[in-house]
Amino acid sequence: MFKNFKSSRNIATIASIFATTAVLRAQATETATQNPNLFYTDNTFLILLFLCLLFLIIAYFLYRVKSHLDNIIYEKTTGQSKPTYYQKSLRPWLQTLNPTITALTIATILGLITFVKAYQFGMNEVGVQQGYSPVQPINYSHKIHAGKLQIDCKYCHSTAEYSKQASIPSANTCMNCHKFVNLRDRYNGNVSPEIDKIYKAIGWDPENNEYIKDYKQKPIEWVRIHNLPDLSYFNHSQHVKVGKVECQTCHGPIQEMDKVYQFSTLQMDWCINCHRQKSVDVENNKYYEDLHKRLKKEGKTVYTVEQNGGTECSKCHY
Amino acid sequence: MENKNKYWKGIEEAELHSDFIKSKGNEFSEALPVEEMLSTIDSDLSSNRRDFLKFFGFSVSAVALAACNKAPVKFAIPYVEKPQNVTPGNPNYYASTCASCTSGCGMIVKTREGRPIKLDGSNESAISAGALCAVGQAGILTMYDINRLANPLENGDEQTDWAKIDKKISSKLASIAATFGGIRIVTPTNNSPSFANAVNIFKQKYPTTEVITYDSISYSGILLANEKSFGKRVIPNYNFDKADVIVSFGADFLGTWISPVEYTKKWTKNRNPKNGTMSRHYQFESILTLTGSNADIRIPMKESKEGIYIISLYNEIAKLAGVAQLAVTQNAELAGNAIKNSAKDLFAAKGKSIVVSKSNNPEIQTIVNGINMMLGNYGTTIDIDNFSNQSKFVEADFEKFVSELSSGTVKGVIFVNSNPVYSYHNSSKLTEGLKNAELVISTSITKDETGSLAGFVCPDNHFLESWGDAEPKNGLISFTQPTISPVFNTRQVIESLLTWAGAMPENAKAYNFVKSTWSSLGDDVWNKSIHDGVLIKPDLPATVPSFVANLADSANKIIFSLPKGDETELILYQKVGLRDGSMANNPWVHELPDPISKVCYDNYLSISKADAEKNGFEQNDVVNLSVNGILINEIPVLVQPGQAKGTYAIALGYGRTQTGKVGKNLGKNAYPLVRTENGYYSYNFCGLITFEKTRKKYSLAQTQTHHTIEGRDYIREASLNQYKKNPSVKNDEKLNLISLWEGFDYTKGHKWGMAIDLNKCTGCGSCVVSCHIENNVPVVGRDEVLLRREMHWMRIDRYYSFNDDGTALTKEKQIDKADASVYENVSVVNAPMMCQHCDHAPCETVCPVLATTHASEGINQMTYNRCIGTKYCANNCPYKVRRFNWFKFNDNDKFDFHFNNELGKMVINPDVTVRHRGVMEKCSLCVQRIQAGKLTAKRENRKLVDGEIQTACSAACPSNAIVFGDKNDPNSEISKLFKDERSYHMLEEVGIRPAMMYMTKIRNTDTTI
Amino acid sequence: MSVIDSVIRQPLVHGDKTYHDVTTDICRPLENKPTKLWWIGFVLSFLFFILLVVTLTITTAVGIGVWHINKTIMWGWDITNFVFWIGIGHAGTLISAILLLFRQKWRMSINRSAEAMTIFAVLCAAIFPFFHMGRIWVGIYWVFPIPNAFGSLWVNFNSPLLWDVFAISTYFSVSLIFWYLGLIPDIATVRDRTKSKIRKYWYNFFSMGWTGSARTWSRYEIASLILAGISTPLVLSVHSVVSMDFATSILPGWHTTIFPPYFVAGAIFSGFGMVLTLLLIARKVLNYQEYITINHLEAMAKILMLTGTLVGLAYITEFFIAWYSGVEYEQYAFLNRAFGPYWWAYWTMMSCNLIAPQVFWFKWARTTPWFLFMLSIIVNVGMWFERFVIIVTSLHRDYLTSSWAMYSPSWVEICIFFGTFGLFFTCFFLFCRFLPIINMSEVKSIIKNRE
Amino acid sequence: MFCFSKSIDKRNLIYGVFDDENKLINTVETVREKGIEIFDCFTPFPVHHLDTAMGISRSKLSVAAFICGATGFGLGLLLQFYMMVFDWPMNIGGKPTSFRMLPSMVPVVFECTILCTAFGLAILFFIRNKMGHGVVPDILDLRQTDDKLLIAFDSDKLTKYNIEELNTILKEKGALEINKYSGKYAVKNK
Repeated sequence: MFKNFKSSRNIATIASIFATTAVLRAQATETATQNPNLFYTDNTFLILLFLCLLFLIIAYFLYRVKSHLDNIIYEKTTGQSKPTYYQKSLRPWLQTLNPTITALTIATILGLITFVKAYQFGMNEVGVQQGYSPVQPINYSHKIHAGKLQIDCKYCHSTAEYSKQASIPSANTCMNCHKFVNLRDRYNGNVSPEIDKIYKAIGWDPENNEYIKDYKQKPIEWVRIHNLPDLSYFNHSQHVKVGKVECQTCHGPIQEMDKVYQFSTLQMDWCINCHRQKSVDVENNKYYEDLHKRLKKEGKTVYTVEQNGGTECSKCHY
Repeated sequence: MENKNKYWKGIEEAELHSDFIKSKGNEFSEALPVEEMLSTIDSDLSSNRRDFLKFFGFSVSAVALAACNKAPVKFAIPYVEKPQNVTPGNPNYYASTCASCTSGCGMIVKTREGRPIKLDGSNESAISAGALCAVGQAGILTMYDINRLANPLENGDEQTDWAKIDKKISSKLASIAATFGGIRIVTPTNNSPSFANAVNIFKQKYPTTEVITYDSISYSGILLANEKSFGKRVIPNYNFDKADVIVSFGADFLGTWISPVEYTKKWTKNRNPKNGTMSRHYQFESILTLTGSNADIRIPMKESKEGIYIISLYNEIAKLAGVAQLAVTQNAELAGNAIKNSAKDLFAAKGKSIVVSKSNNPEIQTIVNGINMMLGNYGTTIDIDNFSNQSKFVEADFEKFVSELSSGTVKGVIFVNSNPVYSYHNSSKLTEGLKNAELVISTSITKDETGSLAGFVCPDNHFLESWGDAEPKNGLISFTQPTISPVFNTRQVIESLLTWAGAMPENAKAYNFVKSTWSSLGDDVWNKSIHDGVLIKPDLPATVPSFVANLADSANKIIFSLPKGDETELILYQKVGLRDGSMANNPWVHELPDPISKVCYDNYLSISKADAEKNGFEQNDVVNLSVNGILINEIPVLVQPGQAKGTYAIALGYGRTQTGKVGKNLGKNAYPLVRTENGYYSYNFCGLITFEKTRKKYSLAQTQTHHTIEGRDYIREASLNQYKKNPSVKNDEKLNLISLWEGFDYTKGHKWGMAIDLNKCTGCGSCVVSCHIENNVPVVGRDEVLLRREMHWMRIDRYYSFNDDGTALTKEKQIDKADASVYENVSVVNAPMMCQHCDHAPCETVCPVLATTHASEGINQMTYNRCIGTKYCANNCPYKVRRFNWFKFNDNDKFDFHFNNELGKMVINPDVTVRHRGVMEKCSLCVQRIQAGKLTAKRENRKLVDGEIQTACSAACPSNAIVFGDKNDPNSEISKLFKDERSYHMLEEVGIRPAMMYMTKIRNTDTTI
Repeated sequence: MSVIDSVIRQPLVHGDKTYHDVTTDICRPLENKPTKLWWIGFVLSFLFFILLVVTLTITTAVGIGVWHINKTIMWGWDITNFVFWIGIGHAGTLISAILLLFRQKWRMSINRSAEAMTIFAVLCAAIFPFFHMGRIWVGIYWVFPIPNAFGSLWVNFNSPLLWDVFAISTYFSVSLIFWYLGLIPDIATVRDRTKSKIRKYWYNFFSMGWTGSARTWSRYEIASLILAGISTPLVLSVHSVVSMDFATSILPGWHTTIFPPYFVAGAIFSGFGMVLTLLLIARKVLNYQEYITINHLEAMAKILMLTGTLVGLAYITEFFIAWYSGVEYEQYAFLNRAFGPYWWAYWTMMSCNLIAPQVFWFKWARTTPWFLFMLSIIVNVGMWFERFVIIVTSLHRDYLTSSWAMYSPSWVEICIFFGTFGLFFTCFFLFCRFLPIINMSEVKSIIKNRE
Repeated sequence: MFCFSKSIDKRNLIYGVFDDENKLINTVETVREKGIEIFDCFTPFPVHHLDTAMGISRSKLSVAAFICGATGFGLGLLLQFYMMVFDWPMNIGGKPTSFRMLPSMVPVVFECTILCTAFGLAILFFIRNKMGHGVVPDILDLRQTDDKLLIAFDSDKLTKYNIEELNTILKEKGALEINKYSGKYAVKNK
């Protein structure tokens, strides 16, 4: 379902949300006015649908009038009533069918379709946002920063190793570099408009290279892409620091993404399958000291997350 | 702004936001001036962590569609400048001081992304010593109360701003001072050095100023008696931990008396049968108090007879000590041998005993001092050198203030967080008097009875938003630091006073002022003190004071004022949950059942069975009460076992007419019944009490309606003698538990368990509230409690047994047959009850969809998002600890407590899901804390330390009755407790193998019942 | 080889009916315009059905909290009604299946309506386990083992509630098949008599081309026999499984091994009670005295007496076992039933189920229709109370005395219960109107009174 | 593929109408002794011994039902074993997650068995009889589902002599009428 998310209509909606927020009002309004699809709202769709229906009804009435007139002519000329299409050709064919087999076949087909649909529903449910890639307030490219410039993920997402959230960097983290990097050379001596958004948020005067005093700072409202429902608890540090999982395992080839999209399904079986396969590094963590001794004694080498209780409900749901 | 083609998995997912703090100011109701909040950035603070702007921080915000089932576009808003010590997703802890009552407990405030979400006791403070009472913990919700004043008020309801109001107030104060009109600052017992400092500055500007201390509850009897006896108007430091024999006359020191957390901590230290330190506790009282319910020997006594009991006790001890007895002109009724026995015990434990009394009569307290003096308790169990500052209220000052008001000599009054219009017994006189005043200012944070009469209301900050200090004990300074910047446009009282005194704005800032008060400390000590929350000066050596009072005189006075006949009497008392009523708008304290009566939400006329039979009353009857001409109409009746014959009791603190929607008009106000007697407030009345039974019925919302164990042995108790003979008394019979299957292997990793010591649990309810807060348990309200649908994950079962000539009656039928007088001889057991996390859990087997299963660490897991709500598990739970979400308790205006407004929701623990309607919930053993604790250890590459992980209940318990830990760790405290002879599994015979163990209650009585 | 007239047996159908008489008699209600009485009955029950829809909507929209069940008594009228209806739903299949296996020919005039009753009763019963769920919107498919995106999280096959899901859906569908198979020849008869085109179409549709060929009949008999053979253990299993909801729990008063046979006996008892109620009405209103004779009634009365006594025996056995077990919780649970706050429910149950049916020792009682009708109502009431006693009085006082509580229903619960009667009778009135309520083909085979 | 046009034949049938099952059975026995092939009998109710008299062999439906039941039994077991033991074993109240959990599988296995048997049997029964919703029946005489019992012969397969003989036998045995039916008749019962 969410694959449609990229559709322009949604962008328009997001943009309209932006338009109502005080933050980045100017930019957002620009986006909104530039986007002609904003006109195409949900109501428009309904109106079109209604019109279609209306035309169909009119067409049907016209057809009935025509066939009625045809009938009258036929009766006048032949003295018999004209056999309908049903009488003429459909019924003889229908009569050749074995009702049981037909009924069974139709039932089987319907049953199969229902089953497949139910299966699909079960496997996907709704709300899977895989591929979700909304427009962000700043056209930030991971491809440039993480890919080309090879900045370590944890430089910006600094809390990934010790907190639940990996956290989106605050604007002053950006400023560590962008105090100096403003790409004036590419924009005819002006600051790059995207970088300028950071300056506007934090209150940096690029002309004098200093912070504006008593500037009313405004946070940058990024659109959250990975929306794990609140009923499941996910902790970045558990995976990044303790489990030593690479960022790319879940977030995909982020260093190649110009615009970030949701790489994984974030569905439960996706989590569970990984937990079933990945093993715990019991050897190098003193927390597991006793367990490690015991496993050694038992001669076990692989100890998966599942064996460590990683597929138990209350590991994520509480 | 809906996205029509985006769906969510279910309505509950969209609604189960635990982090739903809105990012936009206009999402709040108009009463929340976010813009102002944003502008008041305390730039002078070293860190910006308390800033409200920052608290939006990383929080995920569901912008437009909180109540819609379409997937909202969620924003992730990072900090603009990330404060150094705030990590989104990790909690921060700050030390501060609790100000929900005057005890001054040190506390630790847990904050997440800049908002406080949990209060716990601080280990550093000698008063709280790691625990906090139910009321203190509930205090956090008072800050997130939507009914708080958002702005200063003028002329009743006009909202105004600080600059305007300051100007008006300053000019008025100046004109009053100029005409030598009196200015009075009325404050509850205030032991803050900075406040005193501020008042001094205020006084310099307005010299006619005086500070009047006013508490709703008076302890002046002790103050005055000590003044009389030792020349010191103080409350001494009671060391219950050093006492081997405790005799208390009505003093509910485990529940409400002066500093309950501190006393509970100390009392339980000496309740340990294992190493022989087991005190003997006598309690003489008329109503069944929490302390009485925990006493070894409890003797019902009419409170009016207290004086003669105490004199008799004095005489008995004097007899033993060979000292002159007091002349007694009237023969005392001595409650069997109780006085004699207690005298014997006290004398035997000379210097290691303690006698306390609830009485507010200085003469009685003087005799009590005399007894303690005679027993040599001063300097050991009672320390008058390191005295307590927790109550300083003396009636005479306030009475003088009221008469000055009436006479018009006082022109300006500043009520600092005190509400005498509600709690002063002669409220109409005060109200009339206030009309004479030119300037009345109230600083209460919600509009209360006093505030509604005040011309100006200058709302104080909540104590979680304030800088401050307190000196609850001489030499123990406890600091308060803000953990969030003010939610509303409020200002600390210190700042207000300083501003009105014309101090420089910079100096008037609370932080600067408090720091300047302690400038002598130097920065290092100051920083450490703020970090620890306390500054401890070394204790003075406890000395034995010289006793100067005339005991015979006091005894004569007591005997003179004794009631002549055997009249009925009325007792006014505080409930453990609500105390004096100042937190009446806090739903958590209302939902907390009274530890004794188990009634939520109301006060009632508590009467004994004998009196009920005499008057033809039944429980839930409604009566009109007339006491000495003062009427209390339509108060329901509760028949209370243990209550002394001929006594009636009503709890104070109810019947608030001006407060938020939760507490408004709940119960009846009993303060008008408080009586002045020889200048002190008396909380009992003996004399003309008439009842008129109405035809109405009013159901009291009780969470427990059956009160005895019916002779079952899941609650085990024994006497100390029995225990000494055989430590495993009552647990001798070891069950041969067989299983049809091989069990699961719980030996690798952890196996969590809990040991609950019935001997230590006092039933105070601290764990109940702590669990309530930690786990986002909804408040359901009186109607739902009446339907028996309270949601508490953790409850305390209270069982009565009755002593009928040495035989214990626990069965309903026996008790019904027995004489009504048996109802007086009650013993009580409190059993905290929560999910027992059975290894062979009956609930798990019956769930059709695997919503509840077992973890390898021994936790019975409840997966809310899988639950379909068949309720079968709850039926199959022998402990009945599972709770069902009957309605959608959050975002539901029918449940207007705190879950349905944005501000109240800030108290929600973001690590715990808010449950949707139709799912089962129960104690999770605070799995979020276990997971966090384990993760920290893993991250730090170390083993888990025993005691590192605490559940909310075990952390909150003031008596250490609840111990949580890893059974697989042979050195953990819990492994040791599990091997204790007293430990047993409740309902072990059912074969469900609980992970919790209870420990037999030991009573230090000669005989057991 | 020819069929011989019996000289010993009384004829099962009175009034010297010819085959054609049977057809016309039984098709009469279908072919004539509905009577005023039918309309009144139908509209009344339909109103109650609407009440059911409304109250169920309220329950789902607001939450289970609109019922007055509480933290101690999490099942109240809902599961009481469920077991009550399931019990009623036992008579139909039991009559047709077991009596068919035992070659009891008197079943033939009553089995059709009894089976219909079964199906409608199971329909009513199924409402409760579904709507008592807090989250019916997910519960309705999470209880089935469907592949899913939760890492394929399945269901708990240890749970008696899941067994219930399987047992009830199986019972419902098998009963439906059995009933429908029996209906086919009769539908064909109606089809061949009707003149109306629409009716012809629909009866033709449902008769599946039945001609009455000897070969078909031969297979039909075998199929019926097999279905009867599998239905018999099914009937016994369904209520056994329902009883396991209670028997496998650890609650004193529920945790009883006697439950499966005891519940089955109770189910037969209540089912026959309900059949008797319905047939006594139908017999009078539709003038079927010659088909549903006093002999039928007497036979059913005897079964009522037998099963009632069996149930009574179970009540007494429970008490004995509770005493004999020496478990105090168990003992208390049973004493509490009889002498606790819900004593009235217990003694209603006792007098309705054990004492009242003993009047059937007298022939007068067995053969007097109005008296039988009264007794059948009493039996229904008694059996409802039996379930109430088992569920509520066991729950309200269990192990820990602290959570003992009382329970009384809210108006929503009461309306749902009476609403299910609306659903039941709506279905039954429609059934009377559109399908022959007596099995014509089978009755025709016995009117000649042949061995 | 659903067309069975070949099996729809035009048939000429002769049938006798009886009103008593004993007479019909007598007739059947007599006719079969004469060696005349009976097309079919039609009765409004099941007539016992008619099938044996007509020489119809016992249907194999019971065997089919057994196979269905066995399938159901197997499926039920497999389902539970796969889900509870192999795919995702869980600790549910300390209950075993191995073959030892068999006792708790019994109810569901049982229900699966019954369900498959009943459905299988019903479906097979309808298929075997070529019955289905909306099948237009070939009714020789409308009374055959009401009160009359019919014995029918395919006149195309009879000689003239046979027809005469038939007439006499039928009359002798008490046939009320002897009629002819000429029309389409799907070959159903062979």
